Amino acid sequence: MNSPGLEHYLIFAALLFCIGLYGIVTRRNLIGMLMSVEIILNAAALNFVAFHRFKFGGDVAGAMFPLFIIAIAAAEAAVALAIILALFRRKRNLDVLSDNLLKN
Amino acid sequence: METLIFYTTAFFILAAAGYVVTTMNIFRAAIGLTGVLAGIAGLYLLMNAQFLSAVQITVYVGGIMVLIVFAILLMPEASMHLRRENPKWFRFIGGVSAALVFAVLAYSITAFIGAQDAAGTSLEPAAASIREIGLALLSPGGNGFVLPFEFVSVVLIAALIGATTIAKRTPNPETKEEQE
Amino acid sequence: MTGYWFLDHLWLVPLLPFIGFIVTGLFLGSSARRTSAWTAIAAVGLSAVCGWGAAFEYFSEFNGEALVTFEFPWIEFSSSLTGNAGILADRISILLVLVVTTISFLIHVYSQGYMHGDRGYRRFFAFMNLFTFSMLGLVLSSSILEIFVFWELVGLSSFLLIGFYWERPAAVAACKKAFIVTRFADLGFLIGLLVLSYHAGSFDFRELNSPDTINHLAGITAPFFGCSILTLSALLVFAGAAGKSAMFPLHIWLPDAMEGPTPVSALIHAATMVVAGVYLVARLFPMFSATTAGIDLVMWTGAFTCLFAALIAITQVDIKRVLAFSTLSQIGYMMLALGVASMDESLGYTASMFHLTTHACFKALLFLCAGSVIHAVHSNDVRDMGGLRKKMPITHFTFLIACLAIAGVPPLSGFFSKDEILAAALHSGEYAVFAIAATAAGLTAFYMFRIYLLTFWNAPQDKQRYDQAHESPLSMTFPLVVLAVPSALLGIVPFSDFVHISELEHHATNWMVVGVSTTLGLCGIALAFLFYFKPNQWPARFAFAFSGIYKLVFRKFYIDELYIFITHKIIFRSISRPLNWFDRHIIDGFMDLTAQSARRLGAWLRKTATGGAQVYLLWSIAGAGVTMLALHILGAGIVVVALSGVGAAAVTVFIFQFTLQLLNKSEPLKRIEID
Amino acid sequence: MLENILTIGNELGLIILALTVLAIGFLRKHSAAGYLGWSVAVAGLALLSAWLFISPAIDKAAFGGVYQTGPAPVFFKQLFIWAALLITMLSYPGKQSSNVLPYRHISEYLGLMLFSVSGMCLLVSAQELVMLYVSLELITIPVIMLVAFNRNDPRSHEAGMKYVFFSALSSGLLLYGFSWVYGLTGSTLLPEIRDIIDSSPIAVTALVLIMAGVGFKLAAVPFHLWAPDTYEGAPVTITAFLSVASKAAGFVLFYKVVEGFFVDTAVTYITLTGVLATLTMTIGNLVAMHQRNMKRFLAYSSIAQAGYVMIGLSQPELLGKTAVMYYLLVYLFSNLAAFGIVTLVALRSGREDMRDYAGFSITNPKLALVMMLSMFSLAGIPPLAGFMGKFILFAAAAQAGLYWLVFAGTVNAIIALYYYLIVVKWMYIMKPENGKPRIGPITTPAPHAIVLAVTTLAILLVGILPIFLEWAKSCAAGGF
Repeated sequence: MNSPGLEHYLIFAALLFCIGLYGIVTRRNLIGMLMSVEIILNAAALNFVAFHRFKFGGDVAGAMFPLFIIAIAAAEAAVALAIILALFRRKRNLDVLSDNLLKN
Repeated sequence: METLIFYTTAFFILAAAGYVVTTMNIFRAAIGLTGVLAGIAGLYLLMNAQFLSAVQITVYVGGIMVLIVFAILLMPEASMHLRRENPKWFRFIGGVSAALVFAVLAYSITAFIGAQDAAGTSLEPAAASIREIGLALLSPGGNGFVLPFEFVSVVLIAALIGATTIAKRTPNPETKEEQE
Repeated sequence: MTGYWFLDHLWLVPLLPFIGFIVTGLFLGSSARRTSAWTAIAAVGLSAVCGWGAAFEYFSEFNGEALVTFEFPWIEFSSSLTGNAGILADRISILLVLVVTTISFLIHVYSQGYMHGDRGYRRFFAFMNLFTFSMLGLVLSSSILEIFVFWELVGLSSFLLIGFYWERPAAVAACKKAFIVTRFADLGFLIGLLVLSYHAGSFDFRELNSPDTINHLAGITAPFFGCSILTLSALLVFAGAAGKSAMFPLHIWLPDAMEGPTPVSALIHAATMVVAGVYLVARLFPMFSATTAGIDLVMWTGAFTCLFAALIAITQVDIKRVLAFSTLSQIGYMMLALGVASMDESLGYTASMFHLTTHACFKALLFLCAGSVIHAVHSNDVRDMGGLRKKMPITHFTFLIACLAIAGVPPLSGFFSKDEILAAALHSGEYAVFAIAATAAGLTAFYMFRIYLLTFWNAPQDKQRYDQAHESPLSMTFPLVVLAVPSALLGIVPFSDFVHISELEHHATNWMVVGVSTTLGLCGIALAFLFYFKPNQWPARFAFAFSGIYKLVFRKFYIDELYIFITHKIIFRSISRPLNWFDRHIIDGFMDLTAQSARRLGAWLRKTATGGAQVYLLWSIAGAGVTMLALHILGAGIVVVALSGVGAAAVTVFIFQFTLQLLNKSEPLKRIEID
Repeated sequence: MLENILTIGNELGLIILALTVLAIGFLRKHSAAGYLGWSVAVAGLALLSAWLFISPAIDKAAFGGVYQTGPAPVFFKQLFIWAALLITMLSYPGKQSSNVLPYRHISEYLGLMLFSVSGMCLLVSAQELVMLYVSLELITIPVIMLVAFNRNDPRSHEAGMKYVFFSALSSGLLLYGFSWVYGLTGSTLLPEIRDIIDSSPIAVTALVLIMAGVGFKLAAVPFHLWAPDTYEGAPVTITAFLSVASKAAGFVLFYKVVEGFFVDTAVTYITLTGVLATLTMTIGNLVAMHQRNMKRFLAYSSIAQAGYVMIGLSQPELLGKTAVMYYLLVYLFSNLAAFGIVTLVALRSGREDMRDYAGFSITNPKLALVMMLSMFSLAGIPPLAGFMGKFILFAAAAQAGLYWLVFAGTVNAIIALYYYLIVVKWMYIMKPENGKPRIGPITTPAPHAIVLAVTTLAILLVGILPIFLEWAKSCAAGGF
């Protein structure tokens, strides 16, 4: 076993990204979908760090990007949860597919 | 040793992520997600990004996860158990799409790494120190991030105001809807 | 600057009706009926005065030169390609200015009486002024881009005027049909314009018609079809011209357009707008004549429409529809004449413009007379008329003059212009075209006298209508009398001295042509007298003997049915419905190709996915994934073929679905009866 | 440092304005607070617009080059501020309380919108990936909440839910694409990336990922599905904001990260944008035909309109850029005129269905005329502004030799004409049931009247006066 290099991290992040994609389309629970989004964002952040660590050590941007991703993920989560809460008050459930008023 | 840690953590994260997207209990999914986030913090440590790792733990696990768990607890009757799942065919198509994306990504990554090796680019293992990050964050120059840093605060204010406005309980939503 | 007042101020000619439109349309209240009518009439009248002044100056001083008397840069695409807007004065634009302003003025006067008591009186005059403005802008345009703008604007005002009686569903269907069919044709024009101006590096007509540009364009091979850029753009531009001039197979809108008020039919759908296509071909004539395919297409389209429409006209019982088909046929003549001309042998060009002018006079006159009759008997159907000559002497007399003119009886105007066309066809050596044109001339005489006799002679068919019929007021009969003068006498004007594109050799009068056309015309008239002068059994017997052909002709060769068959039976069943289904279900839900039957699939889809956010997300992710995969594995070329194939199929399917909707909404076919 | 701050004065001004409006909101107890906040927003936006006009539009960098202003950015900033100004005026807090617009929280509503506009202005000037990402979220997050803002309408929350998940997914895809761009080039500065990036397989993958992210913003097929639902559920003024300002921001983003990065992979780039444009306009048009809810109808119409604009994207020369910018200007006015009418009607009568417009021309002849003009402009009838916009787009495509794209565009323009005429038909031709129009005479408040007058004038004049095209062209020449 050689020590983990760039390609290991990249493939791992790609896997994580795809699990997130799978989650967002299969979870019917709104909070579950939100969690899948977080997984996708983490995969992207991991990519940045890996590139920074293994390829562009001199450039600080790779280490910086994840910070911003985390900050904005917090804002996004707060907003999403507020909407989910408001929606829950009306429907009394968190099923994404139930009681759709907007269609066709 | 590093290799072993990497594979263990990676396996753990993938398992936890898989659990997050498949379990029928939303609370357990939240715990799984905590595991994923913590595991990624571990990977950051492994890549010498200590500051990021700390931020990941404090903000993500300590902040966002708590928010999510609060939300779950606020809506208990509907969220603990997911009675309904998407039908099999739907999950199947979702899986196929995700697998498709992964296949393309894997192919591209292989090509990318291959090209790197062929070009003989040496991979310089290095990482920015906390000091470098801190300086860059507040530097107004070409390599600085002070502008986005300040604007993130605007995003947070906007999110705060909006979220409170929306999530605020209306005096009596039911009667209001009936009046319409 | 030419130093001549009217030519320098030629921009006044379109501007005055525009001011009239603004004043009547926006500033006058709907109660100001009289004021609005007189404002509109005054605007067009002044414009006519300016037009005549300019014509006098032009033909006496500048015969032949193309003058741009007013110009400003409008759109700058690049430093080398700038679209100017300007006023172009040359032989044909001045000619058309005369025709448009004069006839428009007379029709405005006529409408003042005809539309009396109509609810939308002011609106009518506002739209008529708008149309006159657009049409004058069209003929005076100095660049192809400018002409396109006015081209669409006349389409828009025609749309508004056909749908003037918007309470009537038939009028609404007709105006939409007209608008959309011509827009379809304009698609060709627009693409042609883009191709042409991009390669020629100019929008200006003087540039486009210069021999250098034409040679340059002829030398470039188009990226597809293997023809030259010149041919390609000529064909595309002709598509637009054919749409506006209602050439086969884009003619379907014109007969329906008769739903508009009769003065509108006279002005727009007989005298002016429908000849815009002819005008456009004439405007770009040097370009067209340099490409064999283009000029042949013009010729054969014209010849076919000429005969085809004349045949249909024989069977129609609605007086306005007969005139509409007659218009189609006569415009076919003009196209045909342009088609047989060339830069060396340009008799056809002159003949075409000559026929355009005489036709504008006598066809406007025919429509106005028809309007006068309709006004009197409150019906469009010739079977409700008969014997009206005593009741309406002025209308009768002017209608007779117009009929004689269109039938080509010497020495009326139509005789001269039609003979010139026939002579041009014969000279060019296109004997088949000559034969078609001559046949159509005979048919024209027949169907015109058929409605003339049925309307004014024969026995009164409807006692009640006959009794209440009366001659129209002076405001309506005055334009009739005025128009009758040029209809009768215009042939005497030495037209070819004024309008020609290259020097004409003076041929000796071709007595053979004169003989053939006069004989055929007189035969047609005689036949009409035999059938329709008095009530008799001839038509019925004739129709009985040839019932198959008669029916075929009566139903306009089943063209509409053919469209319906193709669109409804084939396209709708097998393509449109699935498309509709696609819209409703797939976009919103998700398709499973493995489902056993459509019914089960439908029920199942309803259960699983309706308006679900996740279905949308899934669709998007799958789309992105497939695109990535395709780009990597197949390469960009195949993706473009595959995806644009899908897109093209969708567009094609839509066009047919759309045609179907048009046809479903247009008026059903009239009763099959024998008059 | 002071100079840096002055350079970003436009964004700062917007943020200060937003905070002021929000602060006025704390005085909610006073009945005039809503009016005050509204007036401050209108005045502030007008001032900012005027300031943009008088400040010279020259290339100017700040913060070491991560922020860049110049003619093209100023053009777009002006566009965003005009859109915000017109939409703020349409959101005038009328006397009666309405359940269509969230007037009880007008300050929050306006404040969030101003935040979003500041994000758009920042986006135009951003020259760095992190800043691009932050400004993108600054645009999106306030809009998400504005979409879900109407607590009285359950559709509003659902629309917000759909929008939040789509934008989250889109920013996820975009970020992942960005990470690859970073991995390929080692830089986050756009000019550097432009120089370095190549056309390796991973670049193609990144192109698709980024294009997917941008496609969400543009509502391009197949990433358009959120748009109709969100547009229908959102408060009607926010629908206008989404379809005009947010979409224009999407085009800016496209120029920055898709055209800017991948234009060298020429075949792939032109293929993808061309095909996407064709699909977008075709599907938008085909589905729009069947819509009877005005907001949903305008949603599909704006999907189709975005498709037309994408024709201009597939021509990476100056004319293509000019065409896009000019069309966005034209589209701003044409679409806002239509939305002005729909807002007014929804506000005063609560009606959104197209069938309710039967007899509209009898009860409100002037409004019907404005609506008809805007429909004709959107359909591209000369000499209205919409025609000139389309013409230049098609001319751009023809110049690049993309005749199939011109053909697709013109065919679609005819399809579009058909369904825009349907609206005209309902207003002018259809007779209302029972002979009584559902929408009674509407009194137009002064701010609405001004918006309608301005947009109508623009529809009539932008196509005819050469100055607007000149302006778009001179700005396009500057680049981003």
